[in-house]
Amino acid sequence: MSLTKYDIAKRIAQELKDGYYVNLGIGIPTLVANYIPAGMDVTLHSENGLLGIGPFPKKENVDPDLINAGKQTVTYTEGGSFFDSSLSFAMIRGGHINLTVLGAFEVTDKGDISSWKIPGKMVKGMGGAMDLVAAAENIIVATTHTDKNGNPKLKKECSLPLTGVNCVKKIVSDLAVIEITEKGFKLLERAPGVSVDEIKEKTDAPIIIEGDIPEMNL
Amino acid sequence: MSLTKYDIAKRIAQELKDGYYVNLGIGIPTLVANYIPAGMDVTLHSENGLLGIGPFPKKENVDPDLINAGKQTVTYTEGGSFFDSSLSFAMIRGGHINLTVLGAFEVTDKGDISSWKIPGKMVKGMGGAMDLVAAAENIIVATTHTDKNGNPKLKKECSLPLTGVNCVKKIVSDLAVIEITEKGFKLLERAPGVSVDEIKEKTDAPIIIEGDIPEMNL
Amino acid sequence: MSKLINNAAEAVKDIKDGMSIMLGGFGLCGIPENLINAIYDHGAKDLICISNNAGIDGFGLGKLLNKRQVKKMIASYVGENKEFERQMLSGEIEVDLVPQGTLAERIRAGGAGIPAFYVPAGYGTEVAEGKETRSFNGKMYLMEEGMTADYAFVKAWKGDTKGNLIFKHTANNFNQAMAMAGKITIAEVEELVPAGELDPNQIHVPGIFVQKIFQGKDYEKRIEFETISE
Amino acid sequence: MSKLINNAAEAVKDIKDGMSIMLGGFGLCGIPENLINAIYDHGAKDLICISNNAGIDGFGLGKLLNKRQVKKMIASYVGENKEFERQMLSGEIEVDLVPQGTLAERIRAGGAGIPAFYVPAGYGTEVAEGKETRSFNGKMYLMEEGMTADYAFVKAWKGDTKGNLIFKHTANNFNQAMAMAGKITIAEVEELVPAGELDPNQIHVPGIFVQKIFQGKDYEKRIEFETISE
Repeated sequence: MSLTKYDIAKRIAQELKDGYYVNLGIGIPTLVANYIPAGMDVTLHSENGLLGIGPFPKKENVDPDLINAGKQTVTYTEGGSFFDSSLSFAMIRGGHINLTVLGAFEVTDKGDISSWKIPGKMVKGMGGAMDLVAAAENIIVATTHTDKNGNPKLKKECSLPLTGVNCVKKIVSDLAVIEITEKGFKLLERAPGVSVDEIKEKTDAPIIIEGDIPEMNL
Repeated sequence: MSLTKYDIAKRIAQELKDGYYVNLGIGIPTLVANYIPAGMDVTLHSENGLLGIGPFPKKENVDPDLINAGKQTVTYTEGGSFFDSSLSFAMIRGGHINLTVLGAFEVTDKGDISSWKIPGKMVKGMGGAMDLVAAAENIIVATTHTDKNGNPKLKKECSLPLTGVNCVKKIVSDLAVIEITEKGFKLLERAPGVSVDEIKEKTDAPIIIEGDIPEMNL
Repeated sequence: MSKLINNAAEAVKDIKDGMSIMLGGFGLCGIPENLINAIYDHGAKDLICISNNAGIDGFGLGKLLNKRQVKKMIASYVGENKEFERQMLSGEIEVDLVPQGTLAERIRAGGAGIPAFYVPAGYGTEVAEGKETRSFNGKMYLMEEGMTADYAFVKAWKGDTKGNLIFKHTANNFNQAMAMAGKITIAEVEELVPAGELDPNQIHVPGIFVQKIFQGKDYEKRIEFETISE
Repeated sequence: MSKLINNAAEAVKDIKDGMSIMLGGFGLCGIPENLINAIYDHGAKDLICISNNAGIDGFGLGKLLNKRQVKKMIASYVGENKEFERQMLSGEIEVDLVPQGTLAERIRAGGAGIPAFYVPAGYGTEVAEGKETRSFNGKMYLMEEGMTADYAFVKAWKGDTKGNLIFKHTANNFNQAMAMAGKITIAEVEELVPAGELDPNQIHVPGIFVQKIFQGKDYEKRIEFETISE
């Protein structure tokens, strides 16, 4: 059975390590914050200038001067800090962020990603996505395995304009955990009850399968 | 009669304008601070990270965490600010400093300056001098007209390693105020009692003399 | 020489049609509300606006867009504005989309006298078209140029009469770098104090970067997405 | 994961001969005294030290020079040290002199993931030898490269257990940029407080840049030139 978006987030949270600084994109990635293991020290980075994103505020504590990169009102954690945009992206570009999680339209088996522009539709802009994918050491894409029409999102080549090349390291979809290796996609885990064949069928590129593929442990 | 170093500083202070941000080098340039006209708002910049250099502290207020670029203990003025070295040189390189005053070994009629290295002698380094001369919009050299041996310091070509090229705009020496124009040195003012001929004789490059050259008004 | 001016109208009076203006803010957070309203009233046209976002319909930069005062927009994300969308799709407005970190760095570089620098962002994408690419230590980069503007409009939390600025929380965002990059930088502040009242160790923007400052008023501080927890 | 360590000895224990170390400070102001003493005791040799200055005889970096621990020095001004002078003139130590603003920017760039950038400083001088030069808007510039180091040793006034740092007065200088550029950045602070005690708007170095932090002790804070007024 394919994962819910909450389960995708939960699985991604297993990639976190103590002491990590993490940037979570809009959508499913944001949900990862809800599954940080208790007692683990993970600091969330918001590219508009905040380290230490806290939960949404209570109604009486809403502060228009305190938002995240999705322009939502937030709070900050103890030991958090605020800074300007150029320093915020110095953290990203300089490789100081340990993990970046973001969504995608398409991902290739070379780690290319398209996520910002659909020709013919209104172009809103890339925001910080190009900076993040070009610079982060460790990029995980959180996505459904296929789009609304059932077309594979994991492919040989992106059909949409690129956000970055050779950058994605891992994909956690509703069907599988897939690593991007020098030889292409490699299946690491299956969603509970989802077969290897289903994953292969719904992926538009070869997948390396080595031995038994375990189910995710959620 | 040639000027004292105090008079050189006094003459340079006449170049200040209300609202200026000024970087004063070590030596005679530092003395300019003593002649800022009363009521004029001039802010002194120290490249180690201070805007608003105040006078030397009283003995009981000496603070090892508060020094100028010459490593002397100083104070700061009301409305002063502290910042890191990269921002300090952003002020310089970005053209935000209105006037830079520094000393020199030699200056050419093209505005080249040598001030940091004498072959065969211990090389201490350029410090911030190369950044200052390369970036400041308005650079005045404060110097004696000749060196200890009576050799001209204003020349066609520098014999010593350069600090920067085409950068000096004006020279205030103990004998003269000289502008550096596209056509070379141009005499603007004489020290009281110093003749045009003496200035010409002690300068190792042609000097443009137009009309009567007034004495400095100190 | 006093940097103090009375209000936003005085701040913008010399702005001419066709000039470039940087405007601080991220979304509607930390935008120079008074200055935007003043340039709206002033009516200057054919402006080149540099701002991370383009406001919303009828507020922030959206006001200038509605009045057709903007010829070109340089931004990283412009999606929250129907009128902007219309002008963009019809080709009435020119839009230059820049990756957010590259935009911030280009502005800082402009203020810091750095004419160009290399970044990885955008390599292999359409952002790289027409740009110089180059390898350093086995990784590919684009050359990007520093950026300055005729004016920078910034909004700070506190400021003093010397032009020193302090920001609050995420309302800093692009304001700090833009303050460095305006040929003329005008700051509006929520609280204006005499020089000497701000801690000199805590200044985000030293006054050298600010040419004019005034006490702002009537801040709306609209919120785009009010998200709350129980 | 705690960044807190007990002392300087623990901080430097993994340093190997031949590693590169950035050391904050300007003259003797804001230097990481505890860490310098610890690396002296530790004894690592053939170090590449990056610091604006080289200390004085027997204090600051001068201690490491006296013990011949430094193979190469990258600095902007090194003049206050007889033993350094001797080693430099005899060729025992390699010295790379970099204009001060270029040094600061190279360090910031290294920390910010910018591999190279252009500056005007040094154009037409021996600093430009072997470097790419290039014209932008009619002015000539040099290409300079970003710089990182195996370790950065920085000294702050206040710090918290998350690694956030605040500097005092001109003791900031190179510490802030170096904190960004160390593969491992170690901070010693005069006052260490629990996370949450420092104002989040007033942090000079956010904790993300700092891997280890400890409470320093016995600060001498020597003054090179005590100048006083009556």
